[in-house]
Amino acid sequence: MTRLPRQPGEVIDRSVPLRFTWNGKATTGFSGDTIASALAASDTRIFARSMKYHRPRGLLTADYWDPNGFVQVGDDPNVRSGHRLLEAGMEVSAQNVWPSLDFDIKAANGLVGRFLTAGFYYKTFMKPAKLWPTYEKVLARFAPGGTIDLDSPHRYHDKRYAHPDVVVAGGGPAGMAAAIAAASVGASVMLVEHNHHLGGALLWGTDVDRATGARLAAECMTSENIEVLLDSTVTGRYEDNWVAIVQRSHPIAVERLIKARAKSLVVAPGLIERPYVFAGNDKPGVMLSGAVRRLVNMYAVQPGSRAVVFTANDDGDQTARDLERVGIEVACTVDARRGENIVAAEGSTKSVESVVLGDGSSIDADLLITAVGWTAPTSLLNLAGDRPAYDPAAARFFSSRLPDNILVTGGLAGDGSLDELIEHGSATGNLAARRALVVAATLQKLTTRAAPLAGDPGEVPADDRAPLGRNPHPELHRSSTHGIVDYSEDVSSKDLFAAAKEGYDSVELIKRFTTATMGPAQGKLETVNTVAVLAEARGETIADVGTTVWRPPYAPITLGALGGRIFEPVRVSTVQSWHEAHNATPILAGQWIRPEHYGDPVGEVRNVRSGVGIIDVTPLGKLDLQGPDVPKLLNLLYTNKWVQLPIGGVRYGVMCAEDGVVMDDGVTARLGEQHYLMTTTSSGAGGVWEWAENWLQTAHPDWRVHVTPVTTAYTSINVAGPKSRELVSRLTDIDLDPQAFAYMQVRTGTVAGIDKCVMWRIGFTGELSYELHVPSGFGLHVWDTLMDVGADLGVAPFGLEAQRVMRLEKGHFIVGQDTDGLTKMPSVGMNGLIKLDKDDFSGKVELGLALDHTASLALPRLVAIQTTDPNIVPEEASQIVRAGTNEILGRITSSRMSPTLERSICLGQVLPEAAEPDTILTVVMTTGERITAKVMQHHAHFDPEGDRLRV
Amino acid sequence: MMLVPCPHCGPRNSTDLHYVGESHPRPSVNDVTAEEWRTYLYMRDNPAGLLTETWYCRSGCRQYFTAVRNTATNEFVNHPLPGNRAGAVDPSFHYVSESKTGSVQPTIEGAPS
Amino acid sequence: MSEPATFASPVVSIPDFHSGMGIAVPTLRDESTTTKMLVRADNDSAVAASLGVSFGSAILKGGNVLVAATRPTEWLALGDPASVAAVIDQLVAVAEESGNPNHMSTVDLTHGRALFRISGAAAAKTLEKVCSLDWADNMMPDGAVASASVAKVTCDIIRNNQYEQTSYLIASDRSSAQYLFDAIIDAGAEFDIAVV
Amino acid sequence: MGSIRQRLKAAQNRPSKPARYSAAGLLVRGARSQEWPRVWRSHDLEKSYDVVIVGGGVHGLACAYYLATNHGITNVAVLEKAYLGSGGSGRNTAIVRSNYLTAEGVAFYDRSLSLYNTMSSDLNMNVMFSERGHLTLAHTDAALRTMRWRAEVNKLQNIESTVIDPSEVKKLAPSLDVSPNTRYPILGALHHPPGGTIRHDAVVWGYARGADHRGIQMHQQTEVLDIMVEGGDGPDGKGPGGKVTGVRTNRGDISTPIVVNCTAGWATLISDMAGVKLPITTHPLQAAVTEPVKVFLPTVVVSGSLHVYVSQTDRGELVFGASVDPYATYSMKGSLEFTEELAGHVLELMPNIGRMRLLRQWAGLCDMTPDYSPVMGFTPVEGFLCDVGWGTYGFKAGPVSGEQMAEAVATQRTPKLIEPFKLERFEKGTLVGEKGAAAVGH
Repeated sequence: MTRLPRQPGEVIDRSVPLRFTWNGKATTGFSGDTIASALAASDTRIFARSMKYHRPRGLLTADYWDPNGFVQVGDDPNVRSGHRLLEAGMEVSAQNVWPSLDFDIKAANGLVGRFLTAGFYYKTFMKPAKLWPTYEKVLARFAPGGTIDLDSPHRYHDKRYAHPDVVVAGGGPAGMAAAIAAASVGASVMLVEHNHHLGGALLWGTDVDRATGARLAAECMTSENIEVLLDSTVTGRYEDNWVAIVQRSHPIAVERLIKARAKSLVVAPGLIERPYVFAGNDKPGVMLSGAVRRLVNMYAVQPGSRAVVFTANDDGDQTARDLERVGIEVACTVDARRGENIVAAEGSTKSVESVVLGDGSSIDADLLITAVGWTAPTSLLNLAGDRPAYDPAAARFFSSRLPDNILVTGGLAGDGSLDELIEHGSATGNLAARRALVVAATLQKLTTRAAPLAGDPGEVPADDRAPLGRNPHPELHRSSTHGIVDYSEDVSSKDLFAAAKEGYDSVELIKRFTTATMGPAQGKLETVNTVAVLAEARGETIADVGTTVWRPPYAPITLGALGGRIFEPVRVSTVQSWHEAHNATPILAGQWIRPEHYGDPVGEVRNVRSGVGIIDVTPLGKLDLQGPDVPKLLNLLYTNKWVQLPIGGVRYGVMCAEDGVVMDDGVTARLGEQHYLMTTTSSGAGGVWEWAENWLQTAHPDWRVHVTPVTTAYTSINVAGPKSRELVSRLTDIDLDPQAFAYMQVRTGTVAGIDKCVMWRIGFTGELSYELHVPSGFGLHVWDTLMDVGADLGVAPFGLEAQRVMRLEKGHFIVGQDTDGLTKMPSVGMNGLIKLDKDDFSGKVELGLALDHTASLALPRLVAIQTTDPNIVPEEASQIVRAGTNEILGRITSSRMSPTLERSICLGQVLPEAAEPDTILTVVMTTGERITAKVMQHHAHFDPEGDRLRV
Repeated sequence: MMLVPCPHCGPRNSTDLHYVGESHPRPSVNDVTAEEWRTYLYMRDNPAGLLTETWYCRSGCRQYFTAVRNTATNEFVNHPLPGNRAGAVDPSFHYVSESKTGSVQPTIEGAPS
Repeated sequence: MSEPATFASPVVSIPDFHSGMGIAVPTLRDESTTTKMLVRADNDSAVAASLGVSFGSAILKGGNVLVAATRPTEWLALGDPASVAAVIDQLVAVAEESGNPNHMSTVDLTHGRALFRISGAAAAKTLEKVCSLDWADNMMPDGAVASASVAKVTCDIIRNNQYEQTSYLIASDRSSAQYLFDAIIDAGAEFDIAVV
Repeated sequence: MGSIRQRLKAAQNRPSKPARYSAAGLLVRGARSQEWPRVWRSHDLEKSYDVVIVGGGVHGLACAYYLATNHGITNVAVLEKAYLGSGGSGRNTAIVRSNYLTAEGVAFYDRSLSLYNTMSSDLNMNVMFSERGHLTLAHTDAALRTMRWRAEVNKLQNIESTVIDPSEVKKLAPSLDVSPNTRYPILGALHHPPGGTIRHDAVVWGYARGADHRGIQMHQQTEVLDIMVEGGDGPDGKGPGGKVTGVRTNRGDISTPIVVNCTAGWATLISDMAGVKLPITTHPLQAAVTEPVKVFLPTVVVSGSLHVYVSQTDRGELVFGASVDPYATYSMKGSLEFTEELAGHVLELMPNIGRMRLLRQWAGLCDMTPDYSPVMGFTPVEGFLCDVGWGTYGFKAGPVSGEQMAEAVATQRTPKLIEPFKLERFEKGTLVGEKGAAAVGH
């Protein structure tokens, strides 16, 4: 093919040549060319090889949907060459060819094609079974598609939300008219056009077509109410008109996803021309009329030198006129409306050389053009629950039922002159806008924060449009010969017949069995012919067979665009900058970034046990509780009793879900007459808040309790160790005398000059400790001050790891680590905290049943465990088995080497039979080695009486 | 994305909310049998039709409310009420979801319609 | 002893970037030092009546305290410490006078929340990249209050125009502030957002 | 009971002569242009069957197949309201594995995996079982602990399952970003070499073909409208204490003493017809597939924290799944947010594949239970059996469920392997501990 003289409708800029490479060879095109048009203009005839038989393939539709037009561009696989605009320096190569496009070894498959019927692989490669993996590797070699470059950088993608009144999908004449009409009644409109120019089929039409298109396009581009999105596609229409739009050309991002809540959606994608099934229909040189008209009129490319035109409609006729206009010989026009037909394209595998007609005659030609009708791309309508119905008179599907917020115009709605299409588009846009304005008013009325609506939203306007007509069109799907139905999947009509005869005779089964319509075009070209061939095989009509369901997206969308800028919030405490400056090793705990340790967790433990350490425990969940009914709420949430907690007191509690499973634990302090501060686990903070609100809002709306999360209102610092009292006393006005401020008490006062600090004496580490809750804006100041004034005491920070070791030394369980999704409260050894004499609490019924003797016997128990060999630390999750067997009796839930005891210590869950103190357990190490260990008397390995806490 | 009619905020994207599940009255914990309790805990109606359910407006007003939704069409059939009270089906409920205005029933493809 | 204590903002680093500072440029300002007092009371209480604003709206009280009804039964009072304290004192008096002081409580969230202000003609365009709310004037008029996810952080958002210019206040949990600040800047880069 | 068993024993066996699938067969038929016989036949609905199976997916068809092959019971109808395999069987992501957390789960799925292993030759249909290994990534210490827990339980039952470190992960799946500085660093993974993928439709067709050859009738486009029950406590004689007498369909009534409910997401609608309450809610599970590219991901990769699983087919497509949708619904419309979350998370794992394009998304319906374990076997209504509550694990369990349910029907006793999954456990409060591993999905 070569470039024609300047064409009146050409979109290329001949003054801007662009150099690129095709399979490594330097080639040139023009600005405005697609990759395909540039290649075609430089005499490229073979673009790809087919998936299964590796037959040479040339352009078929020369647009986005061309099944033969896939190329690799740099590190971008599966680029639609009929759509992607040429850029200077592009490295374009053919895909799915080995060793080269022109000489392809796998094409040998073509010779044995008769044996490789659809689904052949289900019937073979079964024996010997050992060889299947080898067969599988061979099959995988035939995987179509381009190549992913695993070194390719992650590019910047973007997303935005939008709330337009009307989204118009499709910028052809009807779509443009709809957008203009909607905008003119005050609606905000997004006009989304798949291609690079507004105009649709007008772009390759007559002078009048192009002039009309240009006028409408100019109006759209200049309207204040219309946002025109070119090279963009409405890829999906989800519930309540949640419309996904992918914007492929955007200055700041490779692709941008727009999520639009459209009040009305106008669907006007036009029609997609359908191939014809006959022998040789995939030879290079067989093209659809649209491809030829695009190439000739938009890109001034000569698609061949001598053509046969098989036409059933005006588009085919116009194609013949276009060819004649540019001087390409039309050897023969075969008119389906006169009952004429074509039966085969003959020639080499690389090109059409002649065309066999229905009467048996043969005509030499290197170009065979078919114009046999259209597929209605009803994808967006399907997503709204539509089931398109087939109209045999018009030879295509039409929508049958749609919600009010979707309107169809253009070719999807019917046929008509250009004026009639524009008029229908206009009426559709007007109706869409009027309906949208009702929805907008309804939304405004229902939305509390919105401006008050003057008047009533009104009724949804009825559909008052004059419908488009439907032109009669012959039903042309398959000639008397067999040919390719699905080009991407290499499925022929013969395959479909065979599959139907074998029993895969419903549209979904045949699709699954043959993979027809499963390729990159997702049936845009293939579905109707597949259905037609199946109908033929079943001796039924297309309407009987029905169609397959189109699934989103309408056009493929990159993972990058869908992922967008990835929002992954992270949370840090006020002291984080200090931690970073002091080489803390970070650990991610949910959204929080926390210090795991500062280089020497063992040293950190020893420092706390012997002197004083400070840890940033800000992520600890904190809830401010106020009101006269707080004790009622606490009684309901915790299993123990809360009515008599004095002001200044702190109490520990466990929360269970209604099934009795432990869900959280923590301490709650009473700060004032009606004022409490609750702590939760770090990961449980959000859940406990919602849990409390759920009880208050749904079960006890009469209770007067206000719950406010204050987790990060405070920077929380635990000062722990025998010298902690000395350290804290240097910077607070609170009386720390053990008589005045005992274990499990709370005080408020000033710390390091900061007022309104809350301080309580508790001891997760097992040491004398003060937990300071400091208003966050001063958290770093207090931390710095502690480090400064405690320097002589040897104060040092400690991280999460040291805290974990110390809590394990003390035998404190961690919810979610030492318990699991089925651990009921009696398993953790705190039956004393279950108060069944309370009127009600969450989990009461199940805990009552669990405490029943027989039931509780079956529950596993949490016990402290020490290995016989003190130097062996079994990994967490090591299993505990019955000696000499593989029967599981439990597992190690926590384990560490204790720097304090200088031996291995564990917590574990075991069945009751193995839970008695001094039971010798068999622990299976992850290496498989079996060791012994002993169940301990107390959960606490260290200081079981808690003397160190109470000093 | 489904719009959920929050009784306080107005229509919100379903991802703004947390689905709590079917609403069932909690039995009195002091005179319930194990069987009744576990029926409450575990058994579900799971209808393909009207379902009374609890939502929590997590990114919005942070209120729990009780809605009645048709699980076959995802259509909400009344103004949800705060807390655990369920309202009756309200034919005049004027809402923006499309299922109100179209008669689109979900079906599995290939099934008799 | 270390330095005298000053309130530390949760935003500790401001990215280095160029901004055009054009007229339509959105601006982002960290106002986290603002006093933020949360008021809780029943909707039908004397306190609620005295606040004079219900869920979804904000009003200016006492001249310079912005009171936003952020949730049913919840209000956020923003301003300088003395003015906010004055408003709270007045509410406490109303509650006591009503004979039902139990219906009201307050929590100081000055330290618990970060507060950003994003202003300018392109503020809404920036926000629509990180938040699904409809920012149109009729859906989010001046004085409107909403809670919503902003870049996956739940925030209270108040439309609070300044000098007849579009402006929004965004309050988030303090610990997420740096992340959120960065996410908004990234969203606004397309419009040459400026930090002021 | 006695009468049922006698009838089952008297069941007639009607063998037919199937055409064997083989390479030679392909050659001969290819050379002679000869057609293959129908993979299964269609029939008129008969007045009565010994067993009626509701649901023509993997579970229902496997149950039918094993009733015939293992127990000689062939007077069986499988009723399918759409086409065979139209539900979850044809919508899942075709991953199989046995590295579960509980001893019960491991034993059960191990049996399923071994049936899958020999399925191609057992059914004389290549189901393309690709034993490519299965990686479950751990991004947190807690997840790593759960992986180790699973590995240790698995090892005790001789299941190949080990915890591996990031460098070994990288060797098995070079496209994964195992650097420590990501938002969700890969700290390790549970590696399960026997896991893999399979061609789900072929499993459906293979069982259907096998059942057909043995005289079992599959009825497509046949919807169950009601189940007739006599003598029960509930309205119309339904409910506990009752006894199944028949089934009403859109094609007529059938009398039968035994109905097996294999309807996954529709399970409660069918059990309601018999008056049996189930602890099940229906949630969609979505999946998606990309355009093909040359194969680069040789193994199945799952991330529980990121709610995503991915494998690459031999055709080169990436197949993705995630966790079930958050709210109960029977709508299978699918959502955009699913694909957004999915893509975001996949790109966290494999940041270099942003140029790949999502081609198609779809949804199936899952029957979720409170303990992520199924409800199998007998119910308080005599003759009404359930094989439901599969949630997201149904496909993996298809063969063993069919085998065990067939045994339950034939022997009228609960087989040991499914003892833990009885409906009664909810009344007794003895739930199965698979919930502990539930967060890590597939």
